[in-house]
Amino acid sequence: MASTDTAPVPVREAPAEDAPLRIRPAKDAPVSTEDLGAGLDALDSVVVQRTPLAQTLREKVLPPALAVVLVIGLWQLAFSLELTDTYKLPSPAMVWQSLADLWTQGTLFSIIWTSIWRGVSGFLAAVVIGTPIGLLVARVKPVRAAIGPILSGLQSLPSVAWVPAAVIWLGINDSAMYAVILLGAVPSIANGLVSGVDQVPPLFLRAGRTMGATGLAGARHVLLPAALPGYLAGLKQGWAFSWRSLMAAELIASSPDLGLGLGRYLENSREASDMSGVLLGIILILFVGIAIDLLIFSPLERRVLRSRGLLVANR
Amino acid sequence: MASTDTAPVPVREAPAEDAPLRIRPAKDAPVSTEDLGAGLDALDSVVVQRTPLAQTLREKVLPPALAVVLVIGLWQLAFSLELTDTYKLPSPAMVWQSLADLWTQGTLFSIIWTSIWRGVSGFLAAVVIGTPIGLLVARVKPVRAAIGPILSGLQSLPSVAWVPAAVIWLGINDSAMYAVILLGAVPSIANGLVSGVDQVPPLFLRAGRTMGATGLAGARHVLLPAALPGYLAGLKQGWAFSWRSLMAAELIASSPDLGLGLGRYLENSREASDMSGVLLGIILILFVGIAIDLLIFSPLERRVLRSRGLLVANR
Amino acid sequence: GYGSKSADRTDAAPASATASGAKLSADTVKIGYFPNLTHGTALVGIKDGIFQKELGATRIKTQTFNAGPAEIEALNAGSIDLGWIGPSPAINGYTKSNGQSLKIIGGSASGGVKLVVNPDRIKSPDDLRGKKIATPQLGNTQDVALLNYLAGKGYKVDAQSGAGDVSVVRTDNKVTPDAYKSGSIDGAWVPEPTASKLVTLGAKELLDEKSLWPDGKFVITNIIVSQKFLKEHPDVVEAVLRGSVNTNAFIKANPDRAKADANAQLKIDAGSSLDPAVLDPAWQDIDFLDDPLAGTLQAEADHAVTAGLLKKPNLNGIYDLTLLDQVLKQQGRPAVADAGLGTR
Amino acid sequence: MTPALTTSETALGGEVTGGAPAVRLSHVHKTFGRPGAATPVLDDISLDVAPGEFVTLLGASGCGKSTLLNLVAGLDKPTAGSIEVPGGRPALMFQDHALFPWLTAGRNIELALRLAGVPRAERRPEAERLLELVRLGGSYDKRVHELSGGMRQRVAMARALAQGSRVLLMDEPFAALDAITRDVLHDEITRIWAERQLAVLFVTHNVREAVRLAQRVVLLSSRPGRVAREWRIDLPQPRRIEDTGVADLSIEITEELRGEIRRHGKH
Amino acid sequence: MTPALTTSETALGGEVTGGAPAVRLSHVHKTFGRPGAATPVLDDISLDVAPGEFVTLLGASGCGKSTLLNLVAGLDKPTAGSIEVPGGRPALMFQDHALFPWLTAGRNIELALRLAGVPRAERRPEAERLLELVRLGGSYDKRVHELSGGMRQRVAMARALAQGSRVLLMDEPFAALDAITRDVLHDEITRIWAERQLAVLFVTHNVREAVRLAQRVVLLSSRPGRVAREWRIDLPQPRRIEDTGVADLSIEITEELRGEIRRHGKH
Ligand SMILES: Nc1ncnc2c1ncn2[C@@H]1O[C@H](COP(=O)(O)OP(=O)(O)OP(=O)(O)O)[C@@H](O)[C@H]1O
Ligand SMILES: Nc1ncnc2c1ncn2[C@@H]1O[C@H](COP(=O)(O)OP(=O)(O)OP(=O)(O)O)[C@@H](O)[C@H]1O
Ligand SMILES: [Mg+2]
Ligand SMILES: [Mg+2]
Repeated sequence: MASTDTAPVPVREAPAEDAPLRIRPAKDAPVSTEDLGAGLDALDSVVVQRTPLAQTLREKVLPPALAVVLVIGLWQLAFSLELTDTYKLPSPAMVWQSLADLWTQGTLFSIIWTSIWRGVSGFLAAVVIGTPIGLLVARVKPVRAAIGPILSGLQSLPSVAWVPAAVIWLGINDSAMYAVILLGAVPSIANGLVSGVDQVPPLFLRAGRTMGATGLAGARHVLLPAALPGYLAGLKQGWAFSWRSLMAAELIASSPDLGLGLGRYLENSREASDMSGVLLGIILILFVGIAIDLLIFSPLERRVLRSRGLLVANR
Repeated sequence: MASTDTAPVPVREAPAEDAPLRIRPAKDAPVSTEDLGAGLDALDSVVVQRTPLAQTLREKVLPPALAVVLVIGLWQLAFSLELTDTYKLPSPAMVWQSLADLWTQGTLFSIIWTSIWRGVSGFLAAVVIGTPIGLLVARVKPVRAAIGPILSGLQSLPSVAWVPAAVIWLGINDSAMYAVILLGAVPSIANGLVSGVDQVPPLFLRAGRTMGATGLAGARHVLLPAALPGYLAGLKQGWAFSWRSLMAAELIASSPDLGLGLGRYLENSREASDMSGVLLGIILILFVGIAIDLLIFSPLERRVLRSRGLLVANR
Repeated sequence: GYGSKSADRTDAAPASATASGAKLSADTVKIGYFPNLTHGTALVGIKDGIFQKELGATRIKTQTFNAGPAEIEALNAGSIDLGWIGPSPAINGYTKSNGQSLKIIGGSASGGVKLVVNPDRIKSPDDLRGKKIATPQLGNTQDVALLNYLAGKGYKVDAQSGAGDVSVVRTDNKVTPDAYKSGSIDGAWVPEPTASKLVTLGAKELLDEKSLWPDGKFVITNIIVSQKFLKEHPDVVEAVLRGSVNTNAFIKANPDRAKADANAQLKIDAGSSLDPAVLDPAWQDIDFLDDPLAGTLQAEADHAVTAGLLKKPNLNGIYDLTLLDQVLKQQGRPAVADAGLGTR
Repeated sequence: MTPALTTSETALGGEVTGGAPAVRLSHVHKTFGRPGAATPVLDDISLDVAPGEFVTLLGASGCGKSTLLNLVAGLDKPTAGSIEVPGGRPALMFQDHALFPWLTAGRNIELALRLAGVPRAERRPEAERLLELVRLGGSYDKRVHELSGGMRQRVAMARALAQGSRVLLMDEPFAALDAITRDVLHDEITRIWAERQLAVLFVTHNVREAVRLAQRVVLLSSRPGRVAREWRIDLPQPRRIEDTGVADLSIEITEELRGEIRRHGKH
Repeated sequence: MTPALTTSETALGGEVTGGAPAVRLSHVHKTFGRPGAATPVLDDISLDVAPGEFVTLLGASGCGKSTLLNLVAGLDKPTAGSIEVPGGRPALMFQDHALFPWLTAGRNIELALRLAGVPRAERRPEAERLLELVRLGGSYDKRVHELSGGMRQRVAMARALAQGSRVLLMDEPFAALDAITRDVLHDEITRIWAERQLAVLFVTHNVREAVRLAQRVVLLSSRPGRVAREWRIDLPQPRRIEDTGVADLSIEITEELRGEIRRHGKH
């Protein structure tokens, strides 16, 4: 029999660093956060439990709260040490004062809302347009060859470049803003979907085909759900592009018709050399970005990943 | 035996739309590009062949060339039909003239090169910074809770928002530009890596762990390669962010020290209400974006996907 | 062939190339300005080497900006020492830093602001009701002037949002011609050369802001300096001021040559020069003078307060005209007024 | 439970003398790789499966059985030769289960039913009946990653059955099952095959299983894959895997297989 | 080739009376799911594997065999009870091969060698030797997606062997192999086990295979998984799968298994 002439397998000692394994129940093994190595290994228990409130607070709320406190602390410290002039770096209290001003003027929510409304509706439109484009580019070879690179090129074109064209063709109005948002977000969403589709294991597509999921049915039942994690990542980036493009679009002009959005508020503060207004603008934009992520994308992502069994052992 | 009491399986006719299958060799079956359904189904032969030059030309070069010719044709047509005033829409020839001007002035390459150099070096720095951040966020739970949403928030903060801060803190120089690029690209790259890591099948991580690939070795030998397709998609978006942020950064100021980049050229043309200059700027930026995609990201992506067997049946 | 016309680029920077003579207290002076006709003093003075002549071996580093806030930020960051700038960013920069960041040390230009309108839609100031008029930005000099003018004509406008009997659309000067072309605005209260550009697009001048001011003079461009630089290198500042005074004299004496030089410098700084149809009327409309017209600055600030765009600013000490007066005195000219806002 | 009588008069070599076959492979060649470094996998395979015929495919690991099924399912194209499946799209049960991880076990089956045109109201009960059939009643809501290896294979089998095709291709469907569960499923698949008059092409490494189920056993040689031999199994159904007839024939076929594999050396 | 004599004096119930075991599970419970909808999978499993002992694990599909191996490998944590593996990290061969698709077959093995601390120069020849061992010499440069199901399993086995651990956990390693290749690998695994004095915990559905290889066969019940019975196999090595001793014991164990599975109804 052939096997008898194979070379003998050398006996090797197990590497010395192998400490004896001693596995205890999950609850006895808190995740150490102290070093990167341990962190990278950190393994969840597969036991998915309805986590008690205290734990949720400790694990979900505490770290970001700590991060915020840390940043504000450092900022206050830099201010107190007078590292630089007040007009270059206002104190947290001064920024708070700017916020209070907006609050008492009653404009705070309308500023935020104006931008969010535009950003979200522009983003949704971009999803509706970008998804079929992405699907076509991903699956139809000549389309991919023809417009795939153009999509990537468009993505790297700054939104401000579109402003003159948008104004000339559409005027100073909401359509110009939406045009700028779409030109920013559509390529990003389409590209996200393309890369999601590219990563779909061919086995799923083959399985779908043998089940008769071809053409649009295949796209709907197999391709899109299979590409969902990558697509979601693309949507997240697409949202970032929408939001950033919106900020650029809001710089075009402020007019009574358009209302005052966050981007405009930032620009107005900048024009008034009002650093605390500028910082407040940055913080508000950041805040909206974080809120959208926490309220929409993170839960969505967690649901998708968890339902595929990707979440459990992965984090 | 238990099976006898299971319900009988109803006999069903195969659905009527099932045409008889008749499978012929690959070469007899050209891919139809005529309808979406067929396109979505288009299946490559698994036979990977060194494609002859003529075919490469036909499949790779022809479609984008056609797309370009089509766009220019439509543009010229719109111009010829005088759909709008010349100053709103200059003719292709006028844009060509602007290009020729840059050529004869000898500034064309320096303009492009200035931007590419900054964009690429900023992007590389962003990769070096963003990768470990992404790894930490993806794998260390408290870090994820603390800075994950902040990363997403940062990503949706427009680059122009950083410009005042960057200028005040760093002055008008290359560091301010790089700061703006990094703030734009690092979160995007880190987020791309995070979503790539999230999609890694846990089986690979478990296999890695049983082989002793833990901590940094695990990251290097298992996590990063497994997350590579998603990471690459993140890098591509990160490049788009770098490039766009650079364009914003170039608007800060112009000075002989900083050199004239594409963003500045675009802005100058815009300032001068020189529509052909604006269009030329857009086209050049697009051109660079497309070139980077075609020369760097596409081949990289194809290599990664092909080596995993993802490419073949997927397109 | 490639670069065959690049010759005009090499002789484009004589200013920095010919630095010679005695060095002042600083090796270099970093000057900021806009590549814009209202900054004509800087354009011409740099193009013709007039500043360089006064500075001797101290080299000039120039930096151009598109917007006032960016220039103020650069000044605060120490990226420029000295710059040409409009009155409203100067006021903002001064007041928002509680008087610590900058000083106005001289004037540069007056005039060059017009209300131009679409003649099909607006024939007289009475037609403004319900129309859209653009200004460059919320709370800047032209914005305040328009609001003040409209209030004077009895129109009611909410200063913050721009809504009211007349819609005030704040739009970047770069975008204004595009907006006009697309019909998004019916007119604009803008400085040159935007006003002249609009005229080439078919707009008509309805009003020259000069007509609203005593003597037809109001400040449009100042020279500012960072207080730190002023304290450390007064000799350099004085040299620049002398250059500015000489340049203004040169412009007055050779308007056509100066116009051509300014346009040439525009080509260098912004990559393109202005069309004669825009350049000629615009240039003619701007007065280059050394007087910062301090009285008009105060008046503009007061107008802004009236419009509700500014809390009563404390402009005391915004001017430091000692060096300018010294230069003028050397040339046998009278000192300029600081309207009580000078350094005590 | 009576076995369906096959109507095929298949002779050795797979020629059908009367009636249209359910699957016909004529002189199929399949080569992977670039022209320079090509690996021929299948070499001149001609094989017919008659309607209602149960054929099992045996062969060494890596000889090309899965490749053959992929070709019949239309997932790959042959390098030469032609394949005809007049009855329409065959159902294929993959070697790697290929369940969709974004659906639960039950929903995976329902998707197949939906794509086969089953009305919405019937899908859920039908899916539950199929799960019951593979002894997974109650696992409707389980996610794929919550199933054991053998459970996944059984869900995949239920999904293949849900497609209602006339031709059923199965790639080692019972490899991960314990002997007892496998026996049960043998009975079920035999019953369904007879009831629905299916044409089945069934890959296995278990020679007894092949003999237990099939009307015809086809042995593929390896490197390149050719039809090495065929056996008609005339044992009466219902058979049991422990039957002596099954055992005897298995020993004969195993001997042949052993020779086939030995001939090709140690690879 | 002489069989290694095991030093364990394992009695039924898995108690070791002398010497440290290579693997010790004490009262291990494992439950999946949320407290409300919990599925108990393993229930009070106590099992020792002595150094150099070859134990096979039998049980119905879905009874918790893979779960048990995962626990021993440290990939999951038990809900209660403790697991000790004093000899360090065990090598685990997964049921789903788990090869890295971004590496070739050979490189997959080399990665295991590298992580086990083998010097660079020795890796390539060693990987080739291991591929040769699983009858895949010449497949060094093949990508995972270019391998057949059985070939993947064999590469996975080579990778597990490359880790050089003292404890080897194998989850249905030969399920996708034809009988002949399997026989060859039985011989190889027996040889390596004896040579390296490995402790092996081996899951299979093939009762004959279990008896052919093991010194002890452990039968798990299902729902929840408990140790139902154990058999010491005292047949002399080298055994053959066709040996009558093996066959007889297999029939006995299959009977038991059948009873075990029947007891738990049709699920
Ligand atoms: N995509 C591919 N590229 C290159 N070679 C391939 C590819 N797919 C399969 N092969 C090769 O074709 C041969 C047959 O593979 P196939 O999967 O059909 O074997 P099999 O008979 O199903 O084996 P097993 O019983 O192990 O599943 C193998 O040698 C394999 O390496
Ligand atoms: N992650 C999980 N979440 C919930 N249930 C799970 C999970 N993993 C396994 N199970 C359940 O645990 C039981 C045992 O699974 P396991 O994979 O250990 O079975 P097995 O004995 O290996 O079966 P097979 O022989 O089919 O591979 C199954 O009922 C399965 O549904
Ligand atoms: Mg196979
Ligand atoms: Mg298992």
